[in-house]
Amino acid sequence: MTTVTSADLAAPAPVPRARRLLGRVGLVLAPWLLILLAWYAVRASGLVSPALVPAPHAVLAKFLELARGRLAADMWMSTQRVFLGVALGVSLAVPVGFCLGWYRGLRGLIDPVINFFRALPPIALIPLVIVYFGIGETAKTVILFYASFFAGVIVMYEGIAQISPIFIKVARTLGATDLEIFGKVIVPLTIPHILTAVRVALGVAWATLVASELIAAQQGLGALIQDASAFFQLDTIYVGIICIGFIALAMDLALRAATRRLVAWQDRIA
Amino acid sequence: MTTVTSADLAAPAPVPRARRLLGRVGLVLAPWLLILLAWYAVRASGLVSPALVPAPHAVLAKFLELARGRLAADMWMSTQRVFLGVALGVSLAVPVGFCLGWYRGLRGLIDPVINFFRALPPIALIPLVIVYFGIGETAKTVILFYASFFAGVIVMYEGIAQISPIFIKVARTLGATDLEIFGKVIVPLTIPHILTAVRVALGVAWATLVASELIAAQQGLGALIQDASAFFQLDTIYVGIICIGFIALAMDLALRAATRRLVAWQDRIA
Amino acid sequence: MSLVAPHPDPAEAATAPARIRFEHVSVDFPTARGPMRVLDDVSFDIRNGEFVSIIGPSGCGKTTLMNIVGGFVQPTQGRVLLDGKPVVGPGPDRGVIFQEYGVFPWLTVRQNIEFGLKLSASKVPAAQREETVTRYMRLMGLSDFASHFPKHLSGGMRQRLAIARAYAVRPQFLLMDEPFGALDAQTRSAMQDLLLEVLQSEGKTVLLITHSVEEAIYLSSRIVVVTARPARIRTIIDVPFGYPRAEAVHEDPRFGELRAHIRDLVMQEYAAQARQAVRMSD
Amino acid sequence: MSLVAPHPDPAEAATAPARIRFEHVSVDFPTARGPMRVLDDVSFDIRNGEFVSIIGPSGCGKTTLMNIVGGFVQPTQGRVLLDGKPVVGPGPDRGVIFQEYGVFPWLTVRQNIEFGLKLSASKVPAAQREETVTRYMRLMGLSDFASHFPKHLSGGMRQRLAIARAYAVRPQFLLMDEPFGALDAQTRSAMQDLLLEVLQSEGKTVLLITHSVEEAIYLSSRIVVVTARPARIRTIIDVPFGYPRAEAVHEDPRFGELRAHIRDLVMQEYAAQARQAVRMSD
Amino acid sequence: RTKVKVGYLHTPAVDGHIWIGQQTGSFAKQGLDLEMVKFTTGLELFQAMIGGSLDVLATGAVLSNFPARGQGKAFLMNNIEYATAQLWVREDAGIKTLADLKGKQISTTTGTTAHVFLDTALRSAKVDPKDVKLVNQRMTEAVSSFISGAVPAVALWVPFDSVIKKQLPNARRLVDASAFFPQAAIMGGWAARNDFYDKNQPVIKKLIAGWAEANALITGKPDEAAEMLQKAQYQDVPLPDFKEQFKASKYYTNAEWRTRYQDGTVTKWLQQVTDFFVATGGIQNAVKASEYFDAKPFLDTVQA
Ligand SMILES: Nc1ncnc2c1ncn2[C@@H]1O[C@H](COP(=O)(O)OP(=O)(O)OP(=O)(O)O)[C@@H](O)[C@H]1O
Ligand SMILES: Nc1ncnc2c1ncn2[C@@H]1O[C@H](COP(=O)(O)OP(=O)(O)OP(=O)(O)O)[C@@H](O)[C@H]1O
Ligand SMILES: [Mg+2]
Ligand SMILES: [Mg+2]
Repeated sequence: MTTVTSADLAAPAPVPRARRLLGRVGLVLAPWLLILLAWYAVRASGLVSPALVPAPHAVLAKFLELARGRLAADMWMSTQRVFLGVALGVSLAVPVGFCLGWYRGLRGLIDPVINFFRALPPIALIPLVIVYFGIGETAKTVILFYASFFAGVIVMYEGIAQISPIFIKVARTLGATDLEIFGKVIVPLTIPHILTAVRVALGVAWATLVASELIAAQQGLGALIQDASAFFQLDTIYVGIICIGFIALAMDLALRAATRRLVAWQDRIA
Repeated sequence: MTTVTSADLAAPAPVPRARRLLGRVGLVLAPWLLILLAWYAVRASGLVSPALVPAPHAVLAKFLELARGRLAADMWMSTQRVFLGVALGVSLAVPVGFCLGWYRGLRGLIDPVINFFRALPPIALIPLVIVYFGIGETAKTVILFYASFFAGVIVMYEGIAQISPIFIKVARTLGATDLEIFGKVIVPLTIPHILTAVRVALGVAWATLVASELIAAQQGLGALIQDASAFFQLDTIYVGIICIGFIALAMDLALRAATRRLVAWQDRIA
Repeated sequence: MSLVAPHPDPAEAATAPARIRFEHVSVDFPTARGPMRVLDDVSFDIRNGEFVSIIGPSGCGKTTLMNIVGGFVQPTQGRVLLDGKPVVGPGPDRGVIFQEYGVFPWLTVRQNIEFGLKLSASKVPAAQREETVTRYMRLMGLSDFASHFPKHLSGGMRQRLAIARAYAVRPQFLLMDEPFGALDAQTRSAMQDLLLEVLQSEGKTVLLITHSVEEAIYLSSRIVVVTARPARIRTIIDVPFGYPRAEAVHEDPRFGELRAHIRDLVMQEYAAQARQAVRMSD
Repeated sequence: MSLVAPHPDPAEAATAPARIRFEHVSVDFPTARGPMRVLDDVSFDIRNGEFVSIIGPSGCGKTTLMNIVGGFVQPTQGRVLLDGKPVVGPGPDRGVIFQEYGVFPWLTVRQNIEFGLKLSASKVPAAQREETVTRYMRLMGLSDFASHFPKHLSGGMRQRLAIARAYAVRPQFLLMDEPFGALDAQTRSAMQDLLLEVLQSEGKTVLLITHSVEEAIYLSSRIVVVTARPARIRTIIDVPFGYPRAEAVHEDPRFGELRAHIRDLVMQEYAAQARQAVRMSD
Repeated sequence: RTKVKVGYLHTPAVDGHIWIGQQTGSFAKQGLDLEMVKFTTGLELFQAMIGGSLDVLATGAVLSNFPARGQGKAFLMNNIEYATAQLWVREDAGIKTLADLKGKQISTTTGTTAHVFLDTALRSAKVDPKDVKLVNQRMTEAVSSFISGAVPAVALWVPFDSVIKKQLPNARRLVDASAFFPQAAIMGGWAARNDFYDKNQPVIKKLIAGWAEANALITGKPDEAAEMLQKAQYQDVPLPDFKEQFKASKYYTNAEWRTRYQDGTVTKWLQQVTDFFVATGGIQNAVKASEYFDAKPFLDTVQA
């Protein structure tokens, strides 16, 4: 049913389409402009040493400079690693979350182990990963996989646990096996949770990227940031951070656009 | 209604209470023993240099040694920081998640900004944090707060968005204001999501601990791990990691025990 | 007042001010195959203290009609006026009992009923709250379940809980969507009598959606029969019994006549809808 | 067969093998104030091809009774035998229509009906699937809504969807919990006739929970009247009409008598439950 | 008593003087109360100082980096990284000379003493640093990679060599920083926040005076100093190991430093490292060592 939330009711009187579009674009840009303004203000205020906060235009200049060089490759490598790590992590988190929610015995057995491991800092794990996986791509993917899996599994488990039993009951009376219940009831019903899990995992994976690229990365935004850190190149660090933010944002938007159809069945408030 | 899941139906024939308890304890311990065994096996196999993987008993010895010294203080400091960071982070994530789910206009405005910032690596933020918050406790808490908030807000937003509109409709017809809907409908209805958010945030915060204690931490498990890294003291690193894991596990268990009552109303499969 | 009278003329009825006025209301819902008309040019008035029932085949648009008055759905065309002002959203003046109950699963029975009374908009003084809740729990036969969560209630008990919650805040308007559908005949008739008592003592304007012709006749002052989807007004029938009303009207010969007449109308509508025969044989 | 006969003796009925047998079934639900008895020593048999209706006041324990046969609730005492074997869990032999429907919100109307047919346990050959789904959509008046999600259906349409889904897999047993409660009188009677046709052509054993005495008489071979909570068997009544059954039985004088008798019984039970008077005046 | 906030990295070469001074009370004697804050990397250390959280700091080779960006004044040298920076190769890697490193992977932590040393070493053998595959890792990871065989060579600083000696007895130390001394030297030392330095010359001098007393002990009685330090701050490291590590860096007496401050040797060495950072780290408009390093307070305080 069409829900009328307060936001709707407070909707402004109709305005021409073009002007509305313009208005919307303006609205989307507004917070970014505000941040940019604040950034300049901080520098201008003299509250912090300008040596510690590069000017936005300096960062932009550095961006343009890097864009002509390594940046594209860095972005590509990092995006690829994050994508792979999250894809693998969530693919495993879904069935594991299901098993945890479904098999009470297994839950008692595995749950503590998961809660133990998911808190371990990726940074602290790097030595172990090097020992077992070397310093190649595998090692970096393993770290991102680790972070994504544990971020995702808890969202999945909680999502699955909250499923209303009626649907399982119905499926049983229609003859569904455990596997069919998983594939045809739990999975579709937890699609929204899977999406949440992916979104959380994406965020966590990007945030873990720098740590993962502590393992001997020649390329990647994390490597870029670290190389720059070693030489105190603040403008490059900012370029790296901002690139991470925008790629993550783009991935998030793409994810939601691609999956909007998947949750069309849900009666939700937003 | 009482749900009978496959796990119930496959329940074993009744056995004496004492033996069952024993069996359960055994079951809970089993995976840990398995991990311990695997650990010894890795060492014994000779596949990796034993220099890179300390023996469990060596780690235990180091633990006992440290326990007589700095360890208690380290654990206490870290726990405190994580607790504070998560408490603040989630406290903010709940109302922000609500606003995102509730006010469509605000969502378009703020959502991209949140998705941008939540991907930024805490490690990369350290310079900024030092600049703005110095090197005291505040700085460390800010990093953990940052990580918790952004991990929590997305879970909250998705949870709130999935609320069935019927409850909001009912509340409106009973005369609830926006604020009352938030406090009396959204919050209780999202308690399960809040718990998920807290659990995710706890995991993320612990995982971010080492990064946060890169900022001039004299005490804390992250500091312990880093100090040990500087001298390649693998056994101490392991002690630190394992302590983090177990404290996180304990916090998780405590959280769930404390809040089990809060979700008693839910008809859920687990 | 004639026994079975299609509503004469909207203009004529408008002499008494309408509390709820439907003005050429149409609703289209978007579907994959383009917009689907659900309500089509519905116009009628409900005056103060009136009890109007809506009867029509399943899926015709009754709930949609009620949702417009409730402020949950906005008409595609036309408008609904509430005391002369267009409806802009839901409000505590209009108590709604939803077809799917909407009891709050996180609150106990007592807390569900108390919910509206504890809001800032509540007109029930705090001192009286406890008494109101206790009384409604008793009236609904829920006293033994005061601290149960809805998941531990039977279907009928949930429905009674939704009724109690709506009554407790004493709204001026009651919008009820098949409120007694999950109750056994006896509980249902007790609930009907209770509703009549509430009307008598609190003076409400009621819009009731029901599938029971008897219920409509027993309770209403007017009955609106709507057509199959898209719902149009087929006819509006005045019920020739006054208030207070007693069980005895069931025995009144006019009751039987009216019932037969309405059944016939509804049957025609149903048949129109079900041109595609509901027969297994073909 | 006597017109209104309490079931003679369980031992006597047992000559034909029971397909569903309740053996001293009791159920207690844990509550804050200790266990609450909901079913109390219920024993009766349902033989092959029988259509048994359960009637009793709201909240007495009917759904619980059905849930035991369905395999969703385990009795505290006693047991339920299905073809001689104790029920250990749900299964596709027993089709269930739940009081709260349980339509799958993530599937369209078509996919909901198709769900059971696509499972590995399905006895409907793939080739026939399409035809079955289309037929049930037509029979339920849902053809125009094939690709709608349940959130866009009216209450009655959701209920019809649940019915179609259960029928489509052709279970041996049908357990129906107020399956027609949200339907208008005409749709309801069409559904009743459809059910009779299904029984005729497929030969099922049915347990129906209903609040409508007419419906129980029109459809059943036996009617079990249960007491107020805790539900005990008040009496079991044989319905004196054979199958196939036609609308005409409504006019049979025995129909009226039976209805009056059952109403009386239920009324007594209701009164017992509602010692706490449902009156506002006090 | 004057409070001074001091940031430091926890290695004997960097914090040795401080702790000995604290223990013998040489700073207290000057009326200084040092508030010690430990850091793990030079980056955070400098940022904390620029941000105003620290007044002065003690660090390693990066002393020539940040001040060259106009942030902080160097005014005091602790030591020379003599044998503390080392290049190790695995025996199975077939690397016999520096020239063999061409095309090989070498792990190190960029921007640190080890990196500066590696750069010097490669250039000395006419190997362009661009011709090796530099693998940037934190030192723990670099050593782990080396031990596990993921990289054939590592440029490290003590005490990480002891791990390798213990675990890979066959690994070879190809060269250490002492080989390039005194043509090139990497120094560790102290820097102060610009405004602090300008406004608190007396405090700076007191710091130097306190430091000089500790330095006298270290150069005069190195064994005693090492034992003191080990007992107070490095219990984790066995005493013999610690002594060896301690001796790996070169400590000048106060008089020796004085000559080198005076004749510009210190400035030259700093400039060499700064040149490295300019080339590798892309510092624009780098400040010359002669500008960011001020020998005057030392020369004023420590008399011949
Ligand atoms: N949000 C929506 N989007 C699309 N179609 C809708 C929506 N809500 C309702 N409908 C359709 O509108 C029609 C009328 O629905 P409504 O719920 O008003 O029927 P109703 O008269 O209340 O039926 P019932 O007696 O079965 O409850 C139905 O065909 C339904 O599928
Ligand atoms: N899981 C449960 N825990 C506790 N009490 C329960 C539970 N399930 C049902 N009950 C209680 O058992 C009683 C019978 O419930 P049941 O759903 O069987 O009633 P019913 O006869 O189907 O009623 P209705 O006609 O209203 O659907 C009710 O009082 C209900 O509160
Ligand atoms: Mg409806
Ligand atoms: Mg029921």
